[in-house]
Amino acid sequence: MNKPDLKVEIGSLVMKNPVTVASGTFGYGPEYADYVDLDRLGAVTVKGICVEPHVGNSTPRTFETASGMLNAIGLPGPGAQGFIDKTIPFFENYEVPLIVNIWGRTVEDYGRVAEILGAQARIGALEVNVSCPNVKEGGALYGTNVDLFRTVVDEVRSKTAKPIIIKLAPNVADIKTFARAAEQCGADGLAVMNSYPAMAIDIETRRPQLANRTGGLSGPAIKPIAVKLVWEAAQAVSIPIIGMGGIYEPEDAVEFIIAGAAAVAVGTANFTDPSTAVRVIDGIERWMADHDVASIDELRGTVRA
Amino acid sequence: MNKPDLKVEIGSLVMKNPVTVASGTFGYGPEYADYVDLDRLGAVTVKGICVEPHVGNSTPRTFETASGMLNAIGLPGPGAQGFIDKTIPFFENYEVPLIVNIWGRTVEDYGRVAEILGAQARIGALEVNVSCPNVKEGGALYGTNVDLFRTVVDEVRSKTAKPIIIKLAPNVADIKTFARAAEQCGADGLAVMNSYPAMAIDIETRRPQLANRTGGLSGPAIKPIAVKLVWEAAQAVSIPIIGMGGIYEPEDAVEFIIAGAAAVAVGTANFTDPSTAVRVIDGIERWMADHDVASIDELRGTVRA
Amino acid sequence: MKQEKTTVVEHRLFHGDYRQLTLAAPAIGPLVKPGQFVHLKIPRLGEAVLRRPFSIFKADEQGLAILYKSVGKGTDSMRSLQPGEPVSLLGPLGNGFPALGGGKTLPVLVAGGYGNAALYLQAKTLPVKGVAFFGGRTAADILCIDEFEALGWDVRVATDDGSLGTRGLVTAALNPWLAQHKEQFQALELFACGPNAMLKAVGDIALANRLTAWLSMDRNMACGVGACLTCVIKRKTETGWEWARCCKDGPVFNAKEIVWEED
Amino acid sequence: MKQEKTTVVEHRLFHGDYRQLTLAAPAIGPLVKPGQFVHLKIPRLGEAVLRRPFSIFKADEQGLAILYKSVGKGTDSMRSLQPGEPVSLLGPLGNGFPALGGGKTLPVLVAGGYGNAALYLQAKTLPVKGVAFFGGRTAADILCIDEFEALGWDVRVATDDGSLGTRGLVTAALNPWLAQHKEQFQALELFACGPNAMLKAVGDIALANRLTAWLSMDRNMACGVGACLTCVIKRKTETGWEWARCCKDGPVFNAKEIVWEED
Ligand SMILES: Cc1cc2nc3c(=O)[nH]c(=O)nc-3n(C[C@H](O)[C@H](O)[C@H](O)COP(=O)(O)OP(=O)(O)OC[C@H]3O[C@@H](n4cnc5c(N)ncnc54)[C@H](O)[C@@H]3O)c2cc1C
Ligand SMILES: Cc1cc2nc3c(=O)[nH]c(=O)nc-3n(C[C@H](O)[C@H](O)[C@H](O)COP(=O)(O)OP(=O)(O)OC[C@H]3O[C@@H](n4cnc5c(N)ncnc54)[C@H](O)[C@@H]3O)c2cc1C
Ligand SMILES: Cc1cc2nc3c(=O)[nH]c(=O)nc-3n(C[C@H](O)[C@H](O)[C@H](O)COP(=O)(O)O)c2cc1C
Ligand SMILES: Cc1cc2nc3c(=O)[nH]c(=O)nc-3n(C[C@H](O)[C@H](O)[C@H](O)COP(=O)(O)O)c2cc1C
Ligand code: FES
Ligand code: FES
Repeated sequence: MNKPDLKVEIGSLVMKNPVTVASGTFGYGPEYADYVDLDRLGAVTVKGICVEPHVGNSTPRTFETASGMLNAIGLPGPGAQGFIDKTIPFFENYEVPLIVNIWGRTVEDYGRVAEILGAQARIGALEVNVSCPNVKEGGALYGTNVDLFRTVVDEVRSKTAKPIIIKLAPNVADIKTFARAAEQCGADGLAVMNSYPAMAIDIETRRPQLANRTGGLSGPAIKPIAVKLVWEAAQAVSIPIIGMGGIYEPEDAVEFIIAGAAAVAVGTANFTDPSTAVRVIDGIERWMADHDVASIDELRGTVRA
Repeated sequence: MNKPDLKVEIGSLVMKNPVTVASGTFGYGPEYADYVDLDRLGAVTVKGICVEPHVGNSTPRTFETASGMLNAIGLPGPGAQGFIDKTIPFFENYEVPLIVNIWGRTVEDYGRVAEILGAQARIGALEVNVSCPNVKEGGALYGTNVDLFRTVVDEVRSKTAKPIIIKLAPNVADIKTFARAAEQCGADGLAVMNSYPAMAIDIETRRPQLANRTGGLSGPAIKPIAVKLVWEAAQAVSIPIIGMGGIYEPEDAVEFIIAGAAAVAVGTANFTDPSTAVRVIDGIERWMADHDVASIDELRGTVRA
Repeated sequence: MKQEKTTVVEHRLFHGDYRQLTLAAPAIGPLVKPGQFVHLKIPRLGEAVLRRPFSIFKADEQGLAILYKSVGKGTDSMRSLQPGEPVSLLGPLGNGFPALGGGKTLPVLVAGGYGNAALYLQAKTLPVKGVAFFGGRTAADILCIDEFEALGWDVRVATDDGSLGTRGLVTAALNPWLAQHKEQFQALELFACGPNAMLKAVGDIALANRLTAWLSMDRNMACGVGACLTCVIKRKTETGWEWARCCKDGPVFNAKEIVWEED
Repeated sequence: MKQEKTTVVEHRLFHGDYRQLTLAAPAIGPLVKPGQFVHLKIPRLGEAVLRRPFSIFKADEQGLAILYKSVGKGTDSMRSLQPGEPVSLLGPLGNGFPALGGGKTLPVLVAGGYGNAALYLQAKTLPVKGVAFFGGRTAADILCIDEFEALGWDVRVATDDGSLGTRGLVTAALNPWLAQHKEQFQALELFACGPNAMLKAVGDIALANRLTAWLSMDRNMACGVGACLTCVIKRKTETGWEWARCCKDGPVFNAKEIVWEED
């Protein structure tokens, strides 16, 4: 058969294939440029940015666990203007769409960073992190209280015409409520899931393994949780979902798409093997060809459940 | 130093050491009796029982995942009377305390099974499963809606004087709310955590890997989630907590106790290595001796966080 | 049933895709009955929480041997097992095959895939040797012909591609033979192990002809000892059906007890 | 920096608890600068998502070698690596040691543990050979004395138990020597790698005496390439401090830049 069509659209954002990288696992872009041809990716999603520069948490910031890892980086970053000055120029040399993950301490913060970054032509979409388990302020709360959640999405929506992708918190009893709320508030897409609130303790020192005490669990360990959340969210909304959580192989990505995701993000796997994202893209294309699947739409949400 | 004291009490239930087995991973007791000296255990916790016999889900019922597994057994069982007839006599030959995990489709169900089993002298405590991810009726709902949750705990409490241990659902935004509610309703202890709602899909058939579509994730993969939930719950209540989730080594058990658990349960590890529970008991004792810890109370909740 | 830390004695290619793994298992070996299996913890597969079940091919005072084929991550990583390496086993597990029934004088074995291994001890133990029907895709899939003939069995083979014996499914060899032995049906008793479709076919034939057939079933397992209720199979009761555990109540079931599921 | 699928050429006990792993790495080998490291994916450790960083001991056109010690599950399972096995590497990573500063004529190396390996290429590359101070718990911990002497370095050893050289920390050997060479301080430049406490001591001495000291720091790493911000170290700025990434901006830092944390 002829080449399958891997194109995916999230609002006005056009990805030539459904694979991006998970925010925070790929830096700001340049860090992996030696290892990955960025223009092969459907999009590059960069580390979370807020209005002002932020220092993040003390160390240790990550800890390895069974088939996964904990992270509590705490969203350090150069702030909106710093990002524009340091990173946008780098991307002028590439064609790959740029998704910027944003967060705020207050609802106003979310609006301001969305407004500032939304005005940047080079940025293709904003991914709104309402579910960072690792910052004291706001962070997780916005992701688990549906009223606060709506205020954030409304505020961001009102401040930019760029596609906005809302990154949902996994630690809720019913993710459908949040998925629907985001759609109703005008979100162009959803990202599922963020790392899961977790903890590890050094039994000798009796101190948490992370300076922040708790952190987010990511990697293959959480994949079955992520697949279920994507499957549930996809039944609740019609806007596209970027599925993520432990994707290491093309088959993992296909599983997320069959569950209902329109696109996927490779996160922790970048640390294990920087070539994962490109390997996943090639593997999805091969799998689709082998299975006579002409387009992602034809595959998306086809789980017989 | 002299032998550390491993004794733990949950209401009137006295465990000579803090290690039990997780409900559903150890059958009704006899299945592992060839491999494990049951009287070495702090307690034996058996598979979930409801009032009437129940057939459970179709197959496949389990699926292996990265450092974990999914299960959707669906709580098949002989019913309260069947359990009394078939299993109680077996335990007359042992001294080990018996914890029976109970569940119901309705609030009344919970009350009735508590009443029937609570009247059994051989039973040391009832573990109330308000968080089974795998039964259509009630199940999870009672565990994630705090009002329904209270009605169940109240009902069970009103029907038996036996110690009741409430097994909390992990998929909530704030486990403290449920921990406090259980304590206020007169629970003698908590069990944290149940397996986490999850899913896996066979990409060739596009069918879920479990007949029930979704199931509960257990094993080392979820340990960091469980440790965090135990740590949070322990800060909210003073009643003892049985911590579980991926315990394979004595050090895992010590980590849960330092996080705030009074006792621990070995679950999925029984499948990997039936000798785990006994190995964990011996290891905890050795660790306490090596670290001059005289009692579990002295260790419990000592995390410097 | 015991948990034993065994040691790899020998690990070699056996035939076709199958490898033979021989383990020093002085505790488990002597207890083995035909048709039982062991639950094996695969070393160096840290991310796998579950053991893997394997039929016992041969067993003696010193230990036991299994035949296995790589079909996934566990059996793939088993291929790197080296002599001297420790391997944790649970076993012997399951009910195993029954002895030859009263008045039965002509045992018939039907096997495919690892079923040939699962039936070997039964073939060896049965007081009279009868006819053994082996099926497979192609010649390379047919295991243990020599071993069974050496025990005095009349081995009949069928392969899908006709590369050995009759062309077609094992039933293509079994049915004509049965047709010729109608008068001996009273004396016949079938013992079968192999792919699900083969077992169902044998079961149907047995029922249709009122023959006694013992089928060793294959279900995904977690605990392997009857505790988790993963491996259940529908078994007929007076009133309807009940769940039976393949690992504990089986893996061998009387064909007339089994309620076959669709797919 | 490259990702390369390398092959184990040799794997042997080196000295004391340390093993030497030699890898065929034609892509990475030729690019190596002294003080850089590789990020190694440990084979057959399926449950580990993170690579492990190791300083490059030796490197050439064909590949490179590392020295490692078992301290946990990753380095434990590295011990089973066999010649011919594939090993995925990222490298060469980090900034590495600078060349000898202008006007500096007396390089001084201070090393402990794997630091001896991390400093070897620097010792080889420096245009003039000076004095190398090695510290460790006991004689068995002191690596590469012969290698450094063969390069023309004056090696001074200190061990906590006095089993080799001066009894005490490496500073017990370094301090008196410095006291005798005050007049040459202008010409001195220090390069150090080893346990954190040793690096801090060397850093303090350098600051107190206005000496230039380059310290190769060890921080837990995830990505190893500057992307995840796991390995950050506080670095002085005019206004206060900023986070510097040990994997990318380091691992080698000028002692006067480092803000030492408590504990
Ligand atoms: C009673 C019994 C006896 C068996 N005897 C043999 C034998 O002698 N030789 C042989 O080669 N195989 C035998 N099998 C099948 C063997 O257990 C599977 O091939 C093996 O578990 C596959 O594991 P994997 O990790 O390679 O495959 P994966 O598909 O990666 O395994 C993933 C999960 O599925 C389970 N699984 C996959 N296929 C099967 C299967 N067919 N049966 C049961 N569980 C499965 C695994 O145990 C594991 O939990 C037997 C199975 C049973 C139930
Ligand atoms: C720049 C650099 C160079 C190094 N060079 C060498 C070398 O040449 N030889 C050598 O033996 N060791 C070296 N180390 C230390 C080595 O990386 C650790 O010993 C190793 O990661 C331990 O892994 P593990 O799985 O055995 O230990 P575990 O404690 O089981 O590892 C668990 C986690 O902690 C991390 N970790 C544990 N200890 C360290 C440590 N000291 N530094 C960084 N991460 C750690 C691991 O990477 C892993 O993510 C170096 C470290 C760094 C940062
Ligand atoms: C080190 C690290 C840093 C992360 N930083 C962010 C972040 O800044 N913003 C965000 O929304 N998610 C962040 N995440 C979450 C990931 O984007 C992703 O949602 C999660 O890791 C699950 O995917 P994975 O299992 O493939 O890693 C981070 C994850 C890791 C491991
Ligand atoms: C096969 C299986 C069956 C289970 N059945 C029950 C059950 O009947 N009732 C219950 O409360 N929990 C049940 N659980 C959950 C466990 O008791 C435990 O809470 C969970 O598995 C986490 O512990 P682990 O990671 O050590 O397995 C079951 C778990 C498994 C794996
Ligand atoms: S595998 Fe657990 S009951 Fe059969
Ligand atoms: S390890 Fe990721 S930035 Fe250094």
